[in-house]
Amino acid sequence: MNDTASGHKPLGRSGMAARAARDIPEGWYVNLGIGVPTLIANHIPPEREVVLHSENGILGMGPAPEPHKENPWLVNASTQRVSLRTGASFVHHADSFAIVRGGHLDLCVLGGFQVAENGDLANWAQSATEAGRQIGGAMDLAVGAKRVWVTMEHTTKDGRARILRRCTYPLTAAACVSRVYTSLAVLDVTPKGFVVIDIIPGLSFEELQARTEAELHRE
Amino acid sequence: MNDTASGHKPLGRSGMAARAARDIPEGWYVNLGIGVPTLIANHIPPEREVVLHSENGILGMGPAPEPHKENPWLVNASTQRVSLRTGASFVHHADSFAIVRGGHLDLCVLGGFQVAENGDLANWAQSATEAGRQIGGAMDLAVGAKRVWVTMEHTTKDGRARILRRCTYPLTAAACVSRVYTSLAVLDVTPKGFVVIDIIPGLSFEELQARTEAELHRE
Amino acid sequence: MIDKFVRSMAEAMNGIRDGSTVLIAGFGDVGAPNALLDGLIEQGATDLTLVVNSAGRVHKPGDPTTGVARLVELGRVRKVITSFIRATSIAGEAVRDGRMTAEVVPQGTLAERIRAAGAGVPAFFTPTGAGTLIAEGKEAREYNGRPCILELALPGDVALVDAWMADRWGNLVFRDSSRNFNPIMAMAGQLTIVQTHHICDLGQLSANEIVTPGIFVDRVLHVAAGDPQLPR
Amino acid sequence: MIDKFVRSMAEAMNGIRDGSTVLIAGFGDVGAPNALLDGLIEQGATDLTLVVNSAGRVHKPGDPTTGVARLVELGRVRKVITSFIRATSIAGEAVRDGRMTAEVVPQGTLAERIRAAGAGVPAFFTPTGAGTLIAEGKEAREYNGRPCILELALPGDVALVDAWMADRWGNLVFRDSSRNFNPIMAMAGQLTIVQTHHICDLGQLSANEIVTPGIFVDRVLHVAAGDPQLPR
Repeated sequence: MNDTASGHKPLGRSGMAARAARDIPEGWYVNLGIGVPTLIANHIPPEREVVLHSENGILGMGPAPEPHKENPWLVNASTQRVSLRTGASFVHHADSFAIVRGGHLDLCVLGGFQVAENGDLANWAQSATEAGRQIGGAMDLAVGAKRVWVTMEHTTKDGRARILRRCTYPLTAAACVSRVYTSLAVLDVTPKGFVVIDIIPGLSFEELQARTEAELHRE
Repeated sequence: MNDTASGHKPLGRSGMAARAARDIPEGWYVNLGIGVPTLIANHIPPEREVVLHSENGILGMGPAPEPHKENPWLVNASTQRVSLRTGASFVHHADSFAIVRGGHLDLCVLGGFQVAENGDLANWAQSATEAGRQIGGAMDLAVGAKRVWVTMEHTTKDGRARILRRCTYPLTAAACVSRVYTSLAVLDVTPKGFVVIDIIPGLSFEELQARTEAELHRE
Repeated sequence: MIDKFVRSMAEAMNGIRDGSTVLIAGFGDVGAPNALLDGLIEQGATDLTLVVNSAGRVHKPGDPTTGVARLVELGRVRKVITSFIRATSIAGEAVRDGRMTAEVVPQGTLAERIRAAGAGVPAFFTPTGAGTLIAEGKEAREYNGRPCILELALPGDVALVDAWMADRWGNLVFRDSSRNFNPIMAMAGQLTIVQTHHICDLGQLSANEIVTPGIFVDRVLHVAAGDPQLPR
Repeated sequence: MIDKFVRSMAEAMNGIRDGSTVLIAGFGDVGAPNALLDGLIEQGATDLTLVVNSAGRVHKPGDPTTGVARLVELGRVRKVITSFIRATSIAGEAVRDGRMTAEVVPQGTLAERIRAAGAGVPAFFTPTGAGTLIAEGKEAREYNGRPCILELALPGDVALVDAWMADRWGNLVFRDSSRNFNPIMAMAGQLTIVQTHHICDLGQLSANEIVTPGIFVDRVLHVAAGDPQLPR
């Protein structure tokens, strides 16, 4: 993961998750999407009461269960076995999405393919004609939560930008993202575009801009 | 209540309720409206399992409680204290009306001011400009239940017809009634209009027609 | 630590503004947040729109006026949205005399509009009310051969809720038929305030039995409200 | 005496017709009516439209094909309505090869459309999907400054449901996160068929704990289905 040219070390999946977890305060109701967002749960200290929501009707999800305490009837939105926090509750799927769509979540964190400077998000398909379509609950979450954060690699594996002036992939939702946690930086989506609020050590603003299609602004 | 001119005895409130109760088979889910319909419950034998629904979120209502078994937290749609049958359940108000509006009730029985030969029902106001408006759940029930029966006096106290070609009062719902139990007869609403399926003893078809504005048909 | 319990009625009512739309749960006296209504009367917010299943019971002369009727009597209510209002009630008289307006809504449409607000559905079609006075001014459309009308979500700035038991996360259960409008109004309130008859430790309510999850609840006040009363 | 228990799979499946729309509950394997799906495969109805949260898991060569994938493999499925279908799944391949069509729907819209069918709401507006491929061909309208699209109710001729415990009235409770689509699909099925892990006497489920009242249930089959499996 070392970017030897500039001497900085991009955050890995766990590093991005940990960085995002720092910014989630006690008392928030939060949905963590599939992938890196799911890892965020591991970085929220147990004593900080953050109530995790899962699309399949759980409020108050806990961490992965200890091996001898697995409950096959209790899975998260990725169908991984999970545990419950004290205070948890179950609802059915329509009520679960009433929570999402009714604006009751303080935050959802989603994975992303692309984010545009107007907050547009693309995270479910790379073209309009893909045979598989894996929308899941992303469109509902992107539209419904009070805040939408995205965690993703700052660029694609072959170095193309994901932080864009306009998304080129099919949208998940328009103008929904408020913040992006990438492997290189934390960016706020503002009326003037992307504002850089954090860069990993060893990387300059200019070096970050060079890896970004959209124009970046200083805080 | 004796109609001395023709020697017949109109059914009273309890008589109408008993007559309607006869026609409700085991296994039906039924909502009984305020007034005479509520009395129907007293005429369904306890061993016949009819599941009574109440708008405020009860399925499986039982009869009025014995005096020492009253539960102040358990009332019917008229806010009278009731009991529960074994097997009863509670739902919230939106789910209760999902039951009504989603077509899940086999039957609702409503009181009526007027019923027209096309099945139109008027049962909530006598003019469009009344100060009070007491709709309650009647419009939902009239539209949503699989069958709508009406129990009412055959004529008004001053002898005006209630079984009409067209309703003159504001409608509760259009073309919703399938059967009417009056103090004098049982009428089915059919594509050709009202069909008489039962008359109280001592009253002829012609005498019934004389008390009815709409044209009556023999079975 | 999440703690939604408030220690006083003043704290429960804090910040309710003039002009608010207030959702008031209950069916008759069962599940009605009467203590919170007393608190709202005391708190002073005015120019209110009240959403309540029944806005006007008959008022017997000599009985103290309480709840919705009292707010109406005090001139604090601009409008009621309700399924039931009697001409002879205090609310009915206020409407007749032009001191207040009333929007009368079929009870199922009322419940569905409230639930829609909580669920993020801004508008929906329903056959209820089509072809009646209720349809006046509303968009009409046929589905499956049945005439339908368009109804709008009905959110509240404030929801007043009565629970049987609550924990510090605001998880709620209701007793018997007191459930009625409480869960859906809790969903639809921007600020949902709960009076609860009993409190319990977190975890005492099982995950499967909780009816209203705390996510819908902002404040919980423990009150000794007693049993619901029958109408006189 | 009301008795919704059926004694055989044949009785449970009786009358399901070719061309039916079948709602299939479950999220992954949790709350999935797998025994009833086996029964449907055996029963033979074809030209089906399946409504199921996830239509296509990856299929490992050598594993037996079951459930939705098996129905697809047998050519019995005309269309799936789903929130999730993988290109590399048996269902995904059937779509690619033109043997089946797929309508892919946001998961919350899917749930809300099913609930709407059960609640008698023929259509509703939602902001989910506005401005995306999902909005193509749909009526659009703004509410509160947000673009919305019109979505239609999604009823089933048949709903296949998995319950934890049931009584002879068809009252149901669910275990933990197996609740998911089961209660709303029970509401939306014209013929709702339940497999239950346990049965109990009427009255053993308390009125306050019942999640799905029997009014939404037509048939209940007691099966020894075992615990849900993790995906391989």
